[in-house]
Amino acid sequence: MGRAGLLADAALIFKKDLRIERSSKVVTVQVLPFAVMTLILFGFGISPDARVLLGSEESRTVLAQVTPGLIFIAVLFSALLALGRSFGVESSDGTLDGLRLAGLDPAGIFLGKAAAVMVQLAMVSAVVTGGAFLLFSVDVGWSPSRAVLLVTTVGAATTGIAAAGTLYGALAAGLRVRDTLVPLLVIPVLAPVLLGAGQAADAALFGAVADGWPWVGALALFALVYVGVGILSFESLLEDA
Amino acid sequence: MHWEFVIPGYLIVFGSLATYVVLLLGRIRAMAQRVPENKRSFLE
Amino acid sequence: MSALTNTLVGPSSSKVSRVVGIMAIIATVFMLLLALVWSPPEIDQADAVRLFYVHVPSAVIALYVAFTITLIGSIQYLRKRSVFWDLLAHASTEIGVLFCALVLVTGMLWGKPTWGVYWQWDPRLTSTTVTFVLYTGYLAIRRMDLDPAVRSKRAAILGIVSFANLIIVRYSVEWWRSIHQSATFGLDTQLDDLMLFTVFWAVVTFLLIFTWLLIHRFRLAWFEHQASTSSLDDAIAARRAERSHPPLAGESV
Amino acid sequence: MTSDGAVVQLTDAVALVGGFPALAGATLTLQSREVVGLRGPNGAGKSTLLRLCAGLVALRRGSGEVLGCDLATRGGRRAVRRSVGLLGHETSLYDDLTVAENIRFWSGAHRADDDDAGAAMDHLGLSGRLADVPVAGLSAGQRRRTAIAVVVARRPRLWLLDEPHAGLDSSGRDLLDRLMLDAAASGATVLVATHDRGRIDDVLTRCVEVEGGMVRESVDG
Repeated sequence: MGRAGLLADAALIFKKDLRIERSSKVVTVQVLPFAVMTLILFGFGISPDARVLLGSEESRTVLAQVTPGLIFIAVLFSALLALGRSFGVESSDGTLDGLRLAGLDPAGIFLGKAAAVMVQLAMVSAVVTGGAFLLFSVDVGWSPSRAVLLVTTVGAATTGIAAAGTLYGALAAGLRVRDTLVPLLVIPVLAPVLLGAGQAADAALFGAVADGWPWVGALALFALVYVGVGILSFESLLEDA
Repeated sequence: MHWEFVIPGYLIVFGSLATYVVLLLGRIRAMAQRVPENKRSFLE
Repeated sequence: MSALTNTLVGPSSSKVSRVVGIMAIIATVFMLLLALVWSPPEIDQADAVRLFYVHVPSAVIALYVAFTITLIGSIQYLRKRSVFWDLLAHASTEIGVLFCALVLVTGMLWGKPTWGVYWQWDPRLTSTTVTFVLYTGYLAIRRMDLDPAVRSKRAAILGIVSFANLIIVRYSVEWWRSIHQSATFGLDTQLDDLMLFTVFWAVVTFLLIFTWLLIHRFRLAWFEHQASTSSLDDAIAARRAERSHPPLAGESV
Repeated sequence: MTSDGAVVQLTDAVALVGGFPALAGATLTLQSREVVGLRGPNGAGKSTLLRLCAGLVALRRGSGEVLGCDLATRGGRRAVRRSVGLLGHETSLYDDLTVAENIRFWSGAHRADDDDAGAAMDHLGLSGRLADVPVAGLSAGQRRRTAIAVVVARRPRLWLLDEPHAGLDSSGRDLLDRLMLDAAASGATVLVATHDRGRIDDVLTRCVEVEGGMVRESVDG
């Protein structure tokens, strides 16, 4: 199967997963509110009145200060739900057998599913980021370079999360304990993403923009590694014999 | 100085290793009874 | 004594493992004397430095030896589909996770007198923790109720990817910490010759212990494998016996 | 294709499901244009036999060849999948997609013709109001019709049907019987696991009994 076949298969799976989302709206009406609720819980857990001193005069609320990290923690937890959904639709009623029988390129299936998860996560990230700015009253002096850094960070991070998550979702596919096993497998793997995205977003919001780009590079590298590993290993992962 | 950290540390390390060894040998003995004599050796 | 020997050796003895075992015991006694009696306290850390002599070798075993064997075993299993490499990878990971836990415990015990707190966001301690969870996931996959061949294959893929993760986690955590704290928390440890020799000897001792454990853990895995395959013929016979009645000539349905 | 032209050729095939030998020595030969019934009690190994022929289960011992593909090799199992149509207990349909969306997706995945998909929908009476109903809202029989339409649209060379009559009404059963006959007439082969008696016997060329993971060869239907 050539490259055209791979991309065609990926597009087929991608469209199918988004169409399922369009009619079931699981991510829109369940995962998204969950993500927003997580933000509100951060407000409950971390006192909204606590402040950190920035100098002799200036201070900022703790919540605003840690916003970069909180955004991606909320995105990470939401990703676990989105991944559970992505493999949930494949585990019911023998559809995974159906995909095997169709002889679709496994790498195409991986790319299609990862891309669909990525699009959904990007949507969640956008809402979470906006919500965090509103709820935590983040006061940022906006500039185009900061915005570009933040958007790129979100893009690279969600791509990495989607690629690694899809790989690990397939590793646990067909297991009765999938829902509990995937978080155990994926969270340590995604720890560097949380770390890098947090640093990059911190640079975008409060620090020097230039400090953020190396982290975005690391996130992109992570995403690239996992897209590669997924493409290479999906064939033997889907093959159950 | 600091022996109150050193002693528990060594106890934990060698205690865990010893416990693991005992459990491992117990499991091997239990398992060996379920494997016929002629199939135990790895090098055939 | 013979009862003890029997328990220790029993069905799991072999000439090699017995020699390794005896060497490991002798080395351990010598190492304990070196580490706790003969070697002097360090200038800054005083006797806390003695925790190094178990912390460092545990880290060497877990992070450099055990998980590397997991990686090699996983690659070889995917290439050759040989049971040997699969079982070796499993055995090595389990022992690696054990040593990983020991690294964390000894690291924290060393941290309290040295840093004043049990937990510092020290790059090595942090990345070791993530690695520990990473390989716990590998062991969880090995425990799944799956077709053995499928399980081995998934575990092998996980074994390879986990090693890549180990490296990614390691570097990202180090980079992350290097931005925030320029000062290292390790203090400048002053080791004299005897102390260096003690560290060296402890590493040798732990390698012997690891080898002995690996041989025996592999043997257990091998027995488990043999027990499950020896039953395949029986299982087929039992399955065939489920037929309620023998076929009758000219029987129609 | 084997020299004697057999579509399916199994000899002492053993296949494991989760370590259990669900097939414990199956010997079976199917020729082109045959419609063969599989009978046997629950848990006899009928489904595993069908999944083995579809290339979804590995051949552990013995030999097996389907449509010229060797079931013992991974490449062979992968190659055979595209030419067989398997209808299992599970219908391989996405609950959240409509009937038409499911059929279109699976036809696309199988690289089947769009016209064939449309024709199959018409044929199984799914073109009207039902086409836009999500599969989750279908009755068991309608769901099965949809799954059958997916198989029909692919024009497989070997049909592997696992109790396909379950949940179908009598017109659905007649339709299915006719589909099997048409498939055989056009050169395909049908292997169908069924508990039905009576009408279906007219469709079947012969019957094979499965029990204890073994196949009792060719008892006249």
